[in-house]
Amino acid sequence: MMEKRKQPPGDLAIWIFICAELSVFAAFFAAYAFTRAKHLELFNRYQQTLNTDYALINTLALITSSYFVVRAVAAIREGSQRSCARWLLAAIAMGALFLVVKSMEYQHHFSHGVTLSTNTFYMFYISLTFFHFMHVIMGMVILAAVALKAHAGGYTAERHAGVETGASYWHMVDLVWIILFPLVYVMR
Amino acid sequence: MSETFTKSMARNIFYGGSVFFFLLFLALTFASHQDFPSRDNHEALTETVAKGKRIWETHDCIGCHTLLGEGAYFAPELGNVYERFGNSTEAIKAFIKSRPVDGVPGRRSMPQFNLSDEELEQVAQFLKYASGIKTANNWPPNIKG
Amino acid sequence: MKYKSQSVAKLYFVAAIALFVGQILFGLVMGLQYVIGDFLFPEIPFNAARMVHTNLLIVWLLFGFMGSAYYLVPEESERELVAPWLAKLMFWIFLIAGAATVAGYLLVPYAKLAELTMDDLLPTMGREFLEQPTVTKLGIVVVALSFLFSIGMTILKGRKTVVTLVLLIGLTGLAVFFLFAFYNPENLVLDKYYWWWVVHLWVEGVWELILGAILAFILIKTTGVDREVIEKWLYVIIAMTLITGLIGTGHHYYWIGTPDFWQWWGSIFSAMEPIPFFMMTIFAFNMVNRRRRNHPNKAAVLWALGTAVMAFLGAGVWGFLHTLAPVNYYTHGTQITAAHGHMAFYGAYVMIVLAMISYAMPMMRGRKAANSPSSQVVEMWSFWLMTVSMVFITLFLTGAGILQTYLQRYSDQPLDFMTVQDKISLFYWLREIAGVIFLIGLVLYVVSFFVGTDDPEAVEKIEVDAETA
Amino acid sequence: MPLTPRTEQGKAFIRPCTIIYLLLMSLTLLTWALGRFNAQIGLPAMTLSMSVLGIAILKGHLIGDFFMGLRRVRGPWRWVVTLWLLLPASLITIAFMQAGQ
Repeated sequence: MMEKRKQPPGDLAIWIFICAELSVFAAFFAAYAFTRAKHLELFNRYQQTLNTDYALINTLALITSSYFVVRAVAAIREGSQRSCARWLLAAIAMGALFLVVKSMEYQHHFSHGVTLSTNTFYMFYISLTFFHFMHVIMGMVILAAVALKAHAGGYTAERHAGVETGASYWHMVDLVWIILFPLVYVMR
Repeated sequence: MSETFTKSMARNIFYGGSVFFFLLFLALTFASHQDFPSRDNHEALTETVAKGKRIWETHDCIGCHTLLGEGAYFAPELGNVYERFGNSTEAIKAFIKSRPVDGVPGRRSMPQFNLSDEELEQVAQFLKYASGIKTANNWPPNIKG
Repeated sequence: MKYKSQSVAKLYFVAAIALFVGQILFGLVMGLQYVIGDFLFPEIPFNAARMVHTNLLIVWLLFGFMGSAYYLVPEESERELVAPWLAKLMFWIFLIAGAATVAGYLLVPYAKLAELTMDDLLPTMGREFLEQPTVTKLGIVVVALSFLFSIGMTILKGRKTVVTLVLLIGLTGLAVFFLFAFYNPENLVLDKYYWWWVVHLWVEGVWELILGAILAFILIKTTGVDREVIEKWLYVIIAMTLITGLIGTGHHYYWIGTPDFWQWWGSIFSAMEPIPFFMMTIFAFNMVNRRRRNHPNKAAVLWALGTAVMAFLGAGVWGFLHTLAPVNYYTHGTQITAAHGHMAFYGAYVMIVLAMISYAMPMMRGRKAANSPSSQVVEMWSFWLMTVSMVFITLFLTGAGILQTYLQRYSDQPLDFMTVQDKISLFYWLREIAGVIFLIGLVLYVVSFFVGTDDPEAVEKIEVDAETA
Repeated sequence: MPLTPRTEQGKAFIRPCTIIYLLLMSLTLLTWALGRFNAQIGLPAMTLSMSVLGIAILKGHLIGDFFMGLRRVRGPWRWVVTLWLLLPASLITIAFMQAGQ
C-alpha cells in the first residue's frame, strides 16, 4: 500500500490559486450552458462554424503535454535533472502547438469579422477559449521557469516541490480544456 | 512528505496573478474600444455637445443626479431625460430655466444656475447626445429612469 | 515608539480625525436634505454638501494611510524616516490645499470655482469624487510623489519586509491610477470608462493592498504570531484581491454604453470578490486565536477584528447583493449602491485607519503600549456605537433601495423618481437617526483621547497555561 | 516514489501513467468521432451530449487521479478535482435538460 499524504503535490499556495481558477471556469461553463438553453437555435447554428478537427488536435496536444509533464515529475523523482528539463521542454512544445492551432482557428473567425459582440454564442466561444488561451501561455511561462531551474540543477530527487507546483498548474490548464472541448465544440 | 506552503510561492502567485489579470483586463479594454464606435453616439458629438458637457461638469450636476446610473441619488436619472421630456430639448431648457431662486419650501429643488440661452442650448444638446448612447439592454429599465 | 521620526504620523492622524468629524457633519446635513429638501437651500445645495462629504472622506483616509505609512515604515525598515521634514512640509501643503478646496466648494458657486481655478486650461472638474479643481489635483500628485519618495527611500535603504513591500506597491498604484483623473474626454462613454480606473482600481484594487499591509502590521504587533505566517497569508489574500478585482471592474461596465460581454465577465469575476474579504476575516480571527501574547491595547485589536468583519459584510456581502448583471439592471444607481458604499468604506477603510490610530497613538503620546483602561473603555464604546449605527444606516438604505427599485423600476406601473422618494422617506428619517448615533459614537471616540490620560496604562495580562502550570 | 518503471530484475514495464495517457487519447478520439460522425451514427442529441460529457468527467477524473497525483492524497484535497468536475457537469446537465424540453 502506498503511503498517502495530506497535501496535494506541489505548494499549497498554487492549489488555492487552482481552486480560484477552477471556480471561475465552472461559473463560465454553467453560464454558457444556461444561456445556450435560452438561445438554443443560435447556439446550435453557430456551433457548426467551429472546426472540431482543430479542437481534436488541440485536445491531443494538451493531453500529450500533460503526459510529458508527468514524465518530467517522474524523472526528477528519480533524480534526473536533465531528463526532467527535456520532458518539460517537450511539454512546452506541445503547448506551443496548441497556441498555433488555436491562433489559426481565431484567424479564421476574425477574418470573417467575428468579435466578442457578434452574438452571444461567439461572446462565450471567444471569452472561454481566449481566457483558456491565456492560461496556456501562463502555464508555458511557468513550465519554462521550472525547466530552466531544473536544467541548472535547482531540484533534487528529495526537493522538487517547484516541479510539482508547475506540473499541477499545467494539469489544471489541461483539465479545463477537457470540459471545454466537448461543451463548446461537440455537445448540442 | 512535509507540508509545503511557502511564502515565495505565495509571492509568485501574487505577482504572476496580478500581471496576468491586468493583461487580461487590458485585452478586454482593447475589445471594448473596438465596440465603442457602434454604441457611443460619437456622430452626435458636436462642439455644442462638448461645450454642454463642460456646463454639466462646471455646475456639478453629478452631485445630485445620476447619468447612466452614476452620480448622486438625490435627483432623477438624466441619461434618458431627453426621452422622458418628450424628445424635446426645449422642455429641458424650460425646466432648468424655471427653477425658483429660493427653492421650494420643504421640498428638494434644483438651484437656479442663471445659464445663458446659449449655455442652456449646450447642456440640453449634451443630454440629448447622452440619451443616444446605446446602453446594454436599453438601460434604464423604463422611462422613469 | 522605536524611532523618533515615526512621530510625524501624529500630525496626520490628528488631521484625519478632525476631517472625519467634518465629513460626518456634512453627511448629517445631506441626510436631512433628503427629507427636508430645502434645508440650508440655496446656501449649501445638496451637491456642495455631497462634494464636501465625499472629498473629506477621501482626503482623511489618505491622511490616515500616509500617517500609517509614516508610523509603520520606520519600524519595519528598522531605521529613521528619510527626510522627515518633507513629510511635515507635505502635511501642511496637503492640509491647506484640502481646506482651501473645501472652502471653495462652500463659499463660491462651483462654476465660479471652476472659473477661478482656470479649469478650462485642463478640464478635470465636475466628475463624481474627482470634483477637485485641477490645481488641487496637481497638488495631490506632488504630495503623493514626495510621500512615495520618502517612504520608498526609507524602505529601500532599510530592512525590506513583505508588509512594507505590499504597502509600497499599493501606494504606488494609488499614485499611478490617480493620473487617470486628468483624462477627461468629450466622449461620455470613454470618460466614464476611464473614470473607473481611478475609482474602482483604487477602492477595489490598490487600496486593498494598503489595507492588507496595515492589517498585517497590526496583527504582527498585537498577536505576536510568527511574521512568516502572517506575510504568507497577506500575499495570498492580496493575490485573490487583484485576481478578482481587476476584471471585477466589469461590474461598472454593464450599462454605460460599454459592450455586452462585460455583463458576463463582470458578473463572474465580481461574484468572486467576496472571497479575499472572507479569507481576511478568517485570517484575522485565526491569528488572534493563535496569539502568543495578550496585547494590552484591546481597543486596537477590536478595531482590527472589526475591520475584517465589516469589510467582509460591507464590501463582500453588500457588494455581491447587487453585482450580478441581471440584478444590477434594476438596482444600478439606486439607494442599494449607497447602502453598499457606506458600509464598505466604513468597514474596509475607515476602520483600518482607526485601528492603526488606535494602535499607534498611545505610543506617540508617550505610553509604552496602550492607553489607560478607562480610555480604552470609552474607545470601545465608540467602536460599538459607530459600527452598530453604520449597520443600521446600511439596513435602512437597503430598505429604501429595495422599495425604490421595485416602485420605480420593477413594478407594472413604475412611478416617478420624486414620487418614490416621498414614499420611502421614512427610511431616510431612520437613516438620519442612525447617523446621529454614529456622530455620538464619533464624539465619544474623540473624547477617548482625553479620558484617563493621567491614569496608569493597561498592562498585559499573562495567561497561565494550564498544562505548564 | 518512482512510478515503477522497472522491476528489480531491470525488466522494462509500461508505466501506469502511459496506460492512462493512451486511454485519454482514445477517449478524446471517441468524443471527436461522436461529434464528427453523428450524422451517420444518428444518436439523439441528448444522448450524444450526455455521453461526451460523461467521457469528459471520466477523463478529468483520470487526470486528477493519475496526472495530478491525487490518488495518493488523503483528506479533502483527494476529491477537489472530482468534485469540481461534478459541479459544472451537473449544472450543464440541468441546462441541457431544460433546453431539450
